[in-house]
Amino acid sequence: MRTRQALNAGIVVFPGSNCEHDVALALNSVNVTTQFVWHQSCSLDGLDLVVLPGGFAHGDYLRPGAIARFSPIMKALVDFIDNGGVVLGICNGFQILTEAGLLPGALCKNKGLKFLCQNTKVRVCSNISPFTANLPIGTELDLPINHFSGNYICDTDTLNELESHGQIVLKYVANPNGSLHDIAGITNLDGNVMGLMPHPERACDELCSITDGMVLLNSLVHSLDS
Amino acid sequence: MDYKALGLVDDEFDSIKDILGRLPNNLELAMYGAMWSEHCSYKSSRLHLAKLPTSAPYVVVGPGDNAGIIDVGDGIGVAIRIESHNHPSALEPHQGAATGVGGIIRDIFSAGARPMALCDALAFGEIIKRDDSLDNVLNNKRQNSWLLQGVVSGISWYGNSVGVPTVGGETVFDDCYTSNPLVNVLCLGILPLKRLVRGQATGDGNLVVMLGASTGRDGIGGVSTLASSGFVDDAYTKRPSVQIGDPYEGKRLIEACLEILDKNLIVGLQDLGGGGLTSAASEAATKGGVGIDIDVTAVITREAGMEPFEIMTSESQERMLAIVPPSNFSQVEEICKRWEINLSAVGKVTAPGADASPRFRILRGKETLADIPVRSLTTQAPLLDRPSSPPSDLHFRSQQDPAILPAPTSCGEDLLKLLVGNSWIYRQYDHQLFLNTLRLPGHDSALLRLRSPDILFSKKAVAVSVDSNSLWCSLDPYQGAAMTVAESALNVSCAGAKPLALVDCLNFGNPEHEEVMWQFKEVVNGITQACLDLSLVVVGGNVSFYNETNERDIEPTPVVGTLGLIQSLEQPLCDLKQIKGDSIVLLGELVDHLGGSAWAKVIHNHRTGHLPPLDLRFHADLIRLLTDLISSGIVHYAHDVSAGGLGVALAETAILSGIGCEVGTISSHGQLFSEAPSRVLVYTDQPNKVLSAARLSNFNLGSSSPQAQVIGEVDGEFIKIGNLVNLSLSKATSAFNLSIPNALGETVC
Amino acid sequence: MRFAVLIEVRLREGLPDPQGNTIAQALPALGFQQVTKVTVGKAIRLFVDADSETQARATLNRLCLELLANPIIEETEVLSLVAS
Amino acid sequence: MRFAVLIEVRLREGLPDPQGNTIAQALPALGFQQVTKVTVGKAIRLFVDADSETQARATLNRLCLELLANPIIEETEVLSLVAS
Ligand SMILES: Nc1ncnc2c1ncn2[C@@H]1O[C@H](COP(=O)(O)OP(=O)(O)O)[C@@H](O)[C@H]1O
Ligand SMILES: [Mg+2]
Repeated sequence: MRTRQALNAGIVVFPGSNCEHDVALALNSVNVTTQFVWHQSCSLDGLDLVVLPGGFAHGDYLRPGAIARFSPIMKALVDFIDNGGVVLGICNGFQILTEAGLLPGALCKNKGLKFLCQNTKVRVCSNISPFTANLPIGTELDLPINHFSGNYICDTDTLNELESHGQIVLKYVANPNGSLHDIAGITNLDGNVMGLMPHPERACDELCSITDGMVLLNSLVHSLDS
Repeated sequence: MDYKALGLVDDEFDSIKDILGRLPNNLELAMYGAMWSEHCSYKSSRLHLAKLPTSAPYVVVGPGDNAGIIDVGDGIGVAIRIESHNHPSALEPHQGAATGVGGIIRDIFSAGARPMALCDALAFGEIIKRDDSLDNVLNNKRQNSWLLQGVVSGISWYGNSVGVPTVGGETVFDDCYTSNPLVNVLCLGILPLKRLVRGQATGDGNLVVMLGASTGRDGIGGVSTLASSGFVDDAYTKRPSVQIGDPYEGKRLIEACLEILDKNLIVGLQDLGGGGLTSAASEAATKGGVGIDIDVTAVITREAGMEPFEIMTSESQERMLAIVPPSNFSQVEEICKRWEINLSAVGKVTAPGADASPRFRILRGKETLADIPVRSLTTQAPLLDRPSSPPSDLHFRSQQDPAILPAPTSCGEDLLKLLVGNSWIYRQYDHQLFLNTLRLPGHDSALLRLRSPDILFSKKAVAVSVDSNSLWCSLDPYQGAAMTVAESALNVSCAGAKPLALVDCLNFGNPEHEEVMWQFKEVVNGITQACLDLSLVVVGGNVSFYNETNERDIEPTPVVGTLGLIQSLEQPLCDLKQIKGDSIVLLGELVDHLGGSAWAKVIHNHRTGHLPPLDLRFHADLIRLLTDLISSGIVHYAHDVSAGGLGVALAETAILSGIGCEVGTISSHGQLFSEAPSRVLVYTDQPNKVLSAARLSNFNLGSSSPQAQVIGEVDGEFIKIGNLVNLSLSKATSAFNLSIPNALGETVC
Repeated sequence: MRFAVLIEVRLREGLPDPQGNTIAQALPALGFQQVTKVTVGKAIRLFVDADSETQARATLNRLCLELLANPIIEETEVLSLVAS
Repeated sequence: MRFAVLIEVRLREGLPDPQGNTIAQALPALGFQQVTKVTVGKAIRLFVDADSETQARATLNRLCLELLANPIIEETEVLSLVAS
């Protein structure tokens, strides 16, 4: 049994988000307590972790994340990040973070121009940030993807910086969407903001067959704990 | 206004005059035109549908309301409903299919259930046909491909975005659907039974409130002109009938409505579908035994200058009707504001006078524009007993059995052609949202944990499968329909679930054709018989007539969606990962009968013959035996024998598991490809237990041939079946996975 | 001759444009009160080889009807066509 | 004053355009050999209220940069701006 106080995560809900309950279930299963934070609210006080979940904020109209980045909560999010708070953007959350300029680059439509819901294998390429601090480089994880716009793009300078600072955290073993350098997940320079296209919360339950999402979430919880 | 242009016939116009005691005005005519259309009134089918068995102790709401509701215990209800969107999808596949998804989802949450899963049953003309040399084949193939791609992208777009996973379905290719695809969508919902709400208006003075999107000119006349007549080549003139979906509005509507229901703020909730506001309001009033006044000036319109008849019959998407006690209105308003949902109180519930029947009145401010007895639009709509007679070629159809066809030069090559995997389709659907999907698509049925944010601790699960077989039904609609029900129930039990109830979507040609009506009646009788013998009830359905193109009717296509229950997830479940080294046991007979088989149709374009016999009592025993075997953990996996026969069933399991098989017993192409019903492959490491369980059950009664036998084992990297088939698993796997993308000329990324 | 072409594909009048509406509704909160009535369509650029402008336009007509738009819900307009 | 505006949003040059490519690839089989180099962007129509054209263009500039396009991957062009 843990003796410490449980970590407390806020899950930001935009109109059109749909993975918020799934993220809560997964975080609860690694002993993190969760609360939902409506996109109109202005505070993220008292949270150890903030998750922007998957879904279709504002219907993904115009571009995924294009409207969501203007929500009142985003100002609080910037402050939270500036103060070293840890933020995880999953899928649509990743898209929102890039649109808001909190992560570099952009997510374009999949090369095959189709929505893709399938399991993929990703490889851990960096363990500098808290998200994978406890995972050896080269670890392979089975994680589901579920997106139409997961094709990561950035300019060459940005790419070089991402590579040289260890900001590329996860790469696809077999690229499903045309993503530049097989990128599946990156962090910001400080390492406290991560965006990833795969859904770890969909791989946390024996009954649903794959459980490698637990590996990733446990690693995060472990780093936050210590 | 010309009543004929509204789809009304002379007799109907006369009845309207009788009902009103005067000539109807244009608005009233438009309302009758919508409500008395085939689509809204079920006038050709109602008489026959009444035969279906619909009641059982666990049925809380049967057919007739927005969704069927089943009590699965612990205070949990499961809502289920199926609907077709064939005609809009034929014209604009992406938006047509998308709005079909939106529509069925609204049916589910209007009962107070949270939509938890979708299944889509799709049928298209051929895209895979190999002799593409002929121009018309090529043109058809191009059109069919366009329809397939558009329909799948529409379901993917709307379903994924609205946040309801699409967990299963079926996909059929047959030339009878060229230009007239079938798009049937089933939605499942989950609710605490105490949140159940009906689509009914009650309470004199209660407000009639519209929620959601504004009302535009799109979809006007949708039910009377689009869904209630066939296609001829001028289909383009029907353009305004197609609508545009808005999954983002749909998603916010779900959340807002469920929150309103959780706070117990309304007495009735009804979605706006075919027939628009006219249909929603008159049906709600009929169910509640009240009248309704609607003020068209209060309806939020998208365009200026909309006529009252346009407002009353518009089929704009993403709209709901709530019956709200005035004292709760401000609370409802507040919730809607938070979800950015527009709302407007457009009318009031009125109590009928002591002697008078409830009225449906349309007002413009103080001016009365229409005044109609409510029930004349709904329960008193015309009822037809259309003439019917068997098709003149029925006899011919049952002659010429596929037994006369030459044996394959290579059974392996034929098997490859029958392997059509659907991953190209379901990969485009979010099938995992809510973390309830206990197995990925590709199996006989989808298995879902019953859990939602407000029902977190249930141990129950449901399985669901949608199935159809138009070839069977064209040979013998009665038995074909019974076999469809039997297969659907068996699919559900292959996941270990006990089949409880079904919904049916009856897709037929023009009911004014006597042979179509005959097929329809036979199909309803066949479903009825199968339900009685398999202890199933029908809790909802939909009829889609006028599936015809240039006067050619589609083959009769009843789509059956069966729901089964697993009482506790603590029981063992099927697990494909465990089958390595298992014995393969065939439950049911090894038979050599190719009537109605995919082999005859796909390989030889042979569509005649008689169906193999169906023994429904035996089938019920098989289902019981199978669910017992799974729940006691004796078998690791089960897969029923259906399209493509034993050959395809064996190959599919091998492909899905990644392990080959070696099978002895099968000795002829007839045995390999027969689709005789009531057969299942079970995979087990305890074959003797399976055989003795089969022996102990009633299962063997009345037959001399073995009803359970070990036919092979799971091993290796080949699919080996007797002397007939020796295929490398990798070749079979790529044929299976690539059949659709290859036919579409796509490279898989 | 080769023509550089720009074609607009938009929803037919009378049909709702949920994407445009959603953007329009968000604008005030983003500080763009002065912007209204947004609609979103496609802007397609392409080149067409033809002997004359008339011929080019004939090809484009067919192209719009058969491939670029579904006339049931969309209409098209050639916004520019320039010999290049 | 109210201006009717048409804006094109297109992918930056050099970025892959799968939508355009898909159309381009389908063309020959449909008998459109003469059509080439297809690219697909967005055509956004809207109205903007401003005191002058200059002011209108300033608003549009900001709108394009902040909302209508993601400058990392897209560029915009005001194709027409007409006082209405
Ligand atoms: N249109 C579709 N949408 C989603 N899933 C589909 C679709 N078509 C087929 N599938 C998946 O493929 C599985 C197998 O289909 P099928 O071979 O028709 O099964 P069966 O013969 O057991 O009825 C289905 O259970 C479903 O998971
Ligand atoms: Mg099956």
